[in-house]
Amino acid sequence: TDVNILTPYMSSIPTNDMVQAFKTEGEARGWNVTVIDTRNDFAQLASRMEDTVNAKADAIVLVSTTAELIADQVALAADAGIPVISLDGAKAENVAVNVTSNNFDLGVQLSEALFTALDGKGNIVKFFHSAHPGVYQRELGLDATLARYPDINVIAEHFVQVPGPVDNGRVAMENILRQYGDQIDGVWAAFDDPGIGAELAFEAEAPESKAIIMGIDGNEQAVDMIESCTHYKMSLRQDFAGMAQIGAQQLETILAGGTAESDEIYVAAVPITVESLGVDCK
Amino acid sequence: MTKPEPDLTLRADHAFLTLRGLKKHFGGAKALDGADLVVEAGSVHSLVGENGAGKSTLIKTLSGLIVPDAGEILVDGLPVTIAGVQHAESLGFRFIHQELSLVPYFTAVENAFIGRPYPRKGPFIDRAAMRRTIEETARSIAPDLPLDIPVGQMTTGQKQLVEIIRALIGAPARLIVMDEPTASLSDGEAARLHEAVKKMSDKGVAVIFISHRLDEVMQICDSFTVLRSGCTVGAGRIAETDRAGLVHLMSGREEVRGAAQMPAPDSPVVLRVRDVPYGSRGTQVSFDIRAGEILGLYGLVGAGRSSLMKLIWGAQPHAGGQIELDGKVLRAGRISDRIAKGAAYVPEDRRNEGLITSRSIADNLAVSQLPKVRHQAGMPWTSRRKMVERSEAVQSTLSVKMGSPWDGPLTLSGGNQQKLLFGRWFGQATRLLILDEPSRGVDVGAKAEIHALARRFAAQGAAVLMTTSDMDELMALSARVLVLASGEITAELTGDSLTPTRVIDAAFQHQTEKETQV
Amino acid sequence: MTTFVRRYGTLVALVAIIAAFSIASPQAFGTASNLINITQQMTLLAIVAIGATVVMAVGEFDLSTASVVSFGGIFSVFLFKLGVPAPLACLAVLAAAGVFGAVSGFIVARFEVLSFITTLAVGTIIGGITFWLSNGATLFGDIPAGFRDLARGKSFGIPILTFWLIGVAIMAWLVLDKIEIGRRLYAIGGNREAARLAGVRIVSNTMVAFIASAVLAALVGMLLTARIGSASPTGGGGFLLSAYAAVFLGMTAFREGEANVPGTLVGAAIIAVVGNGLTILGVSTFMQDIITGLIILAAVLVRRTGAQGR
Amino acid sequence: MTTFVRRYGTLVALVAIIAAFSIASPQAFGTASNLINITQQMTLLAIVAIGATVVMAVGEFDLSTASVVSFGGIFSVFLFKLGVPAPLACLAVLAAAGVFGAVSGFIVARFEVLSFITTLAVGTIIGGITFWLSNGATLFGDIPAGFRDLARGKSFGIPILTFWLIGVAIMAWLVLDKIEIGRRLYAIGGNREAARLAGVRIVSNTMVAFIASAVLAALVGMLLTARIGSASPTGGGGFLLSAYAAVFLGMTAFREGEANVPGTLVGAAIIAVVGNGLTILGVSTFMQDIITGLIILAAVLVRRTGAQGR
Ligand SMILES: Nc1ncnc2c1ncn2[C@@H]1O[C@H](COP(=O)(O)OP(=O)(O)OP(=O)(O)O)[C@@H](O)[C@H]1O
Ligand SMILES: Nc1ncnc2c1ncn2[C@@H]1O[C@H](COP(=O)(O)OP(=O)(O)OP(=O)(O)O)[C@@H](O)[C@H]1O
Ligand SMILES: O[C@@H]1[C@@H](O)[C@@H](O)CO[C@H]1O
Ligand SMILES: [Mg+2]
Ligand SMILES: [Mg+2]
Repeated sequence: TDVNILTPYMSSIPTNDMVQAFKTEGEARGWNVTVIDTRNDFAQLASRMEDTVNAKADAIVLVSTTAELIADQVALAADAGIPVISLDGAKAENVAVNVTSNNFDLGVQLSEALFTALDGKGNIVKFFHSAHPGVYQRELGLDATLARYPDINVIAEHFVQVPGPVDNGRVAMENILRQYGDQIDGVWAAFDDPGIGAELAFEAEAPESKAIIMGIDGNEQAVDMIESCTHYKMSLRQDFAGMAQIGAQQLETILAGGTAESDEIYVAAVPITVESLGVDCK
Repeated sequence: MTKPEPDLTLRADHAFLTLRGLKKHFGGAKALDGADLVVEAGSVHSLVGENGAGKSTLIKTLSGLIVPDAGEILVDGLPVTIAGVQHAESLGFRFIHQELSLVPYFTAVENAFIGRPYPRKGPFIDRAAMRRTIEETARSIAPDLPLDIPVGQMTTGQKQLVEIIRALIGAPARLIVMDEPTASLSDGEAARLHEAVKKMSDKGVAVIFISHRLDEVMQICDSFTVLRSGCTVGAGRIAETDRAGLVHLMSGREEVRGAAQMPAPDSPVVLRVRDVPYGSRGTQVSFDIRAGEILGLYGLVGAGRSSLMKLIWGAQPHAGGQIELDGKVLRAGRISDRIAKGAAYVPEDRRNEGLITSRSIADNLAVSQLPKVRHQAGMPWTSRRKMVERSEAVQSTLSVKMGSPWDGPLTLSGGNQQKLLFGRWFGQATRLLILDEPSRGVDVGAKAEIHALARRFAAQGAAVLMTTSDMDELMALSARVLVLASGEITAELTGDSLTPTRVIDAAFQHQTEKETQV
Repeated sequence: MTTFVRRYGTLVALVAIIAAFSIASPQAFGTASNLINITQQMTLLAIVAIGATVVMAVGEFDLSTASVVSFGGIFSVFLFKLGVPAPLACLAVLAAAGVFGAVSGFIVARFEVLSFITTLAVGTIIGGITFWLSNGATLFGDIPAGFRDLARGKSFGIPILTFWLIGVAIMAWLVLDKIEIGRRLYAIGGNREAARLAGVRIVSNTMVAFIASAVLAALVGMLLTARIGSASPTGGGGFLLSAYAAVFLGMTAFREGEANVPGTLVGAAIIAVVGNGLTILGVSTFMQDIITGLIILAAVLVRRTGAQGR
Repeated sequence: MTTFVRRYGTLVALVAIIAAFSIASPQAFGTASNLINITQQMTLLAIVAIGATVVMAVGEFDLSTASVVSFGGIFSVFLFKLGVPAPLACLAVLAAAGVFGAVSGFIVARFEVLSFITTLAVGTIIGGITFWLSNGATLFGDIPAGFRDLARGKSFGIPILTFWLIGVAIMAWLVLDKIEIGRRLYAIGGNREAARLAGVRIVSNTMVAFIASAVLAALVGMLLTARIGSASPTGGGGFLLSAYAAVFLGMTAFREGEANVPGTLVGAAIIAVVGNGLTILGVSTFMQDIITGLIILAAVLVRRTGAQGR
């Protein structure tokens, strides 16, 4: 059984984790899993999707992308009778099932945690990347939550450059620190990379600052920072292994002639904090 | 050395350098087809021949740039295979190649040391020592040459001087090969080069001197070799031949020389230049050229002749005054306007300002006259057939030695490249012809053709404005001459007052003034 | 024979690559339908590359290409969301791109600023405008079906996109090789000073080249949006280097050292065929990269073998 | 005065930009500590750009730079994870990069293949190798503290990274401007044919330039990893265009048309200062792009105003 994984974001840590986890799951089931990464290029993603259909793969797994962005090519697969599922994507026509954490909810969860830690008031810096549809949903989650916290202020925001998000976040944070220094109470990072950069900036430029950083992904380096009692206080870990596992199970059912449980399955995210890691930072 | 020896090849055993039976072909074209050359130590040996005869190819075999297909090279009687440029250098050979090859961003000093061992202070280049080394040579060859500006900002003549200086400095040479070193020098600079050549040969250095200026060949060379179609057709001592003899050996024909003519007194003014500010001091120039007249511009290297011609051509906008062609005002800085009104221009630096070397010969000939090679008038489609016809017309009128019109211009010899620049204006009703060093590097035969051509244009009622560094050419074509010095017109000579001496005096006038002031 | 390989080496390489993949995968790669599909897959890249070819004919680079592709997609969807009818929106997009190209061309030719830095700066500005129009987000929805049909579906069994490629390629080839302006552009690219002294107008002709490049890039932005049904503010990012790769591959293909339309098509085809073939063979991403790089090197070197050493 | 502006225009532009930001934000921008910090922020970009300067001195491009930066980071962490001691690992990384550079330089000079396509192909291959080493993932952990100290902390109040910049810049400046090899490289870049006629060895000298560029890019990859504590297989992607922007800005800065180290530093400084200043002023991303583009245009045009029109 030939299963092709297609993604435009292989170099991002969560995507990569998920791809590797799915590969393991698939190989355990005796599938021949091939991974194709198109490096942020959606035109190529469309082409590679067509090639996969032409090569008569038995199933297609889209990772970290919304199938709507290449709806025609997904339809092509459907016409050829090739099942398509997506991980970390969105519900879409011709996609049998999308297994994901709810990105909007992730955004809300992150915002709530940060604002609560700040006692509902203070100045935050926002790192975002709206070009990525999933990450953009988190931003919308932030906006929705902000509406409920009138005393939280976004005093600075930065659109994170990809590739190179860590260093880009670091340089931006250094510069924002110059302007706002002690006024900064929190950092909201739509994904961990710029949050890590922000922590590096605090370490170098304002180690005494009381600001706290929170992000999403459960990126290893971020977890390490939380564990080391830095400004980094929380990261929401998406359960990528879980998503991969559920995705593989669903696909197995479909390949056996069955149907998916539902067209969208949410996998809950787990907050990683000082407490959950069991370290004492006092 | 009491009895003159007519055939030097017989004395090859005395020679420092002997080339025997060299052959080299490029595709179907035979550039060398059994060429022989014998050069004695300390002699100045002239290599002459028509354009495309194979002179440059021959010397490239000496520099290791070209590997001959057959034949042998003997140095001090021993056969050598010249493996490359550095090998040639280590044999004590120095070269001034025909086409200027300098790095435009480098100064004269920096250019002179490319490929040479640099003087050093510790690990670092010693720029002061570099400058000292070249200053000496520069003083004797070209005292006015600016040594510290990028050569890209120099005139063609100045660049030529840099090439010469470059070949003369450094470790003592055994052989200096000069491929048309004086092509863009005026008589003053050329005379200084001649002295330098003399000094070298006195020191025992052999010189191979390639030139189409036969007068200077007669004047400074000891012996000669004539190439025709890649083959040596004669050699001997200069003292035993004369100009006509050389010309005959080169081409099998006699030389035709015409005389300059004044236009009819009632012929109308074609080009009128009025109060155009010009030169570093912004002095204004005004002059007229009448139909049928060939006005000569003369000056030393860097006097500003080319700049003035470019100004008239519209290559730079002029800040004031007026230029009229046939009574119509020319738009400042608009070349296409001039072409539309029947003006034509031949630049002096064919490699950098003339030829588009990446395009074919046919394209080079069509570029200024694209509407003339349309399939059909009014439609912008270009006809390849018409481009070929145009090339063939130019080829036969100017006797250009070339292969296919779709070859690149660099497959032609230097002189034939020069003819292409003329061909560009074929088929145009020319009213004004601007010629900057029109016969730079062309052989006597072709020079006569070019002169005939210029006269033909004039006879048809065009005005011709010409710059030349070659006094013979000036006298042959122009009955009226403007002399420029440091960007100013210092004399207008015509009739009886137009003699080579007066011209040169006027060209130097400014310099002597400057010197007396100091 | 060697002369033939030297002269048409890159074309020979393309044929060899197609043959090799066809043998390796006769059912999936070597079918008519797959080969036709490749022509559709290469269309967007090839059109961008043709624009780059025109700019390279005048001896310049246009690095704003990627930004203009993104801009083309975003601006069209932006206009659709405002309710502008599709034909009008398309014209507006092309016109705006033309203005960007004209600005770059003017600065390059009139002030003799290096095109590399000029178009990088102009591209940065266009990128900013694109982000501003889209708020940084990927836009979808509100794209009229008629617009989407510009890039999907087939006619007589041939994908619509392939027709675009054929049309643009023929146009560009006629312009560069058959009509006067092409000769002027190549003259400028060959020796700008000589062309100027021969009466070729540098400023206006250079502007034409940059306008062509920008308009084609914007067209690709719209076709991309029509093809995938959405527009991302960074959607054009992948085109820049591959487009120039196609042009440079093509420069070694036919006419030595001159960017030319047939050569660019061969270059784009090599890139597209290799991507398609390796995916069909199921080669992993990193191996695809390594093999692609090696194939490109081989394609340009095959031209060189036998060329005289120095 | 006009001559001064024309001659040092780009430098004047840098000073003007710094002055303007200092007035707009005296407390945050115009402080000694911020200005010192900018030198650290520009270090990585500037070192890559210096490598690009060396390659441009021979008149070529090196588009593999971004891949080599990524490779440098990934390969070093890969070696750390294998337990290779840091100094040895660093040497291995630089040596591997040197080999890549030598291959590019050899192909470019010996077979006269355009550097653009050669380095694009070699860069693609390096990208594949990098993905293979990292499995496509960002590598974290096992990075020795001593290695990390190469790029963090300060000494005498000056960031360590700044010392790297100073060291590399002085070295490169000496090599290009003060010793013989520099003259040879510039001769090749200025007129390759003339250099060849004069007996300059084209192949070996060109290889030296590409090796220098690759080694510096790999060094930046390692410094980046040391600075952020992890390595991503695409981490170098952002450097390519900005590095060349710095070089081209610098080419208009001092010596007309020649890539040169002091000019490149001015170019990199302009890019860094504008980024720093605009972020401090809280200008939104898209406006930052637009303003950055305009400032770069202004910086190159200031050189040109008054230059003779054509
Ligand atoms: N690279 C080349 N490719 C093809 N043909 C060439 C090449 N170089 C020279 N030739 C041909 O070889 C012949 C000899 O050329 P060469 O340059 O040696 O002549 P020349 O005697 O130096 O002429 P001139 O006085 O015009 O400089 C010419 O017919 C020329 O067209
Ligand atoms: N591109 C340039 N940039 C700066 N200065 C120049 C440039 N070209 C020429 N000059 C200077 O302008 C003056 C006049 O140059 P021009 O070319 O008109 O002289 P010329 O009389 O034609 O000399 P030549 O016989 O050497 O060709 C010279 O002093 C020269 O140094
Ligand atoms: O979901 C992840 C995000 O968290 C971010 O890391 C970018 O890639 C996406 O796939
Ligand atoms: Mg010659
Ligand atoms: Mg002159």
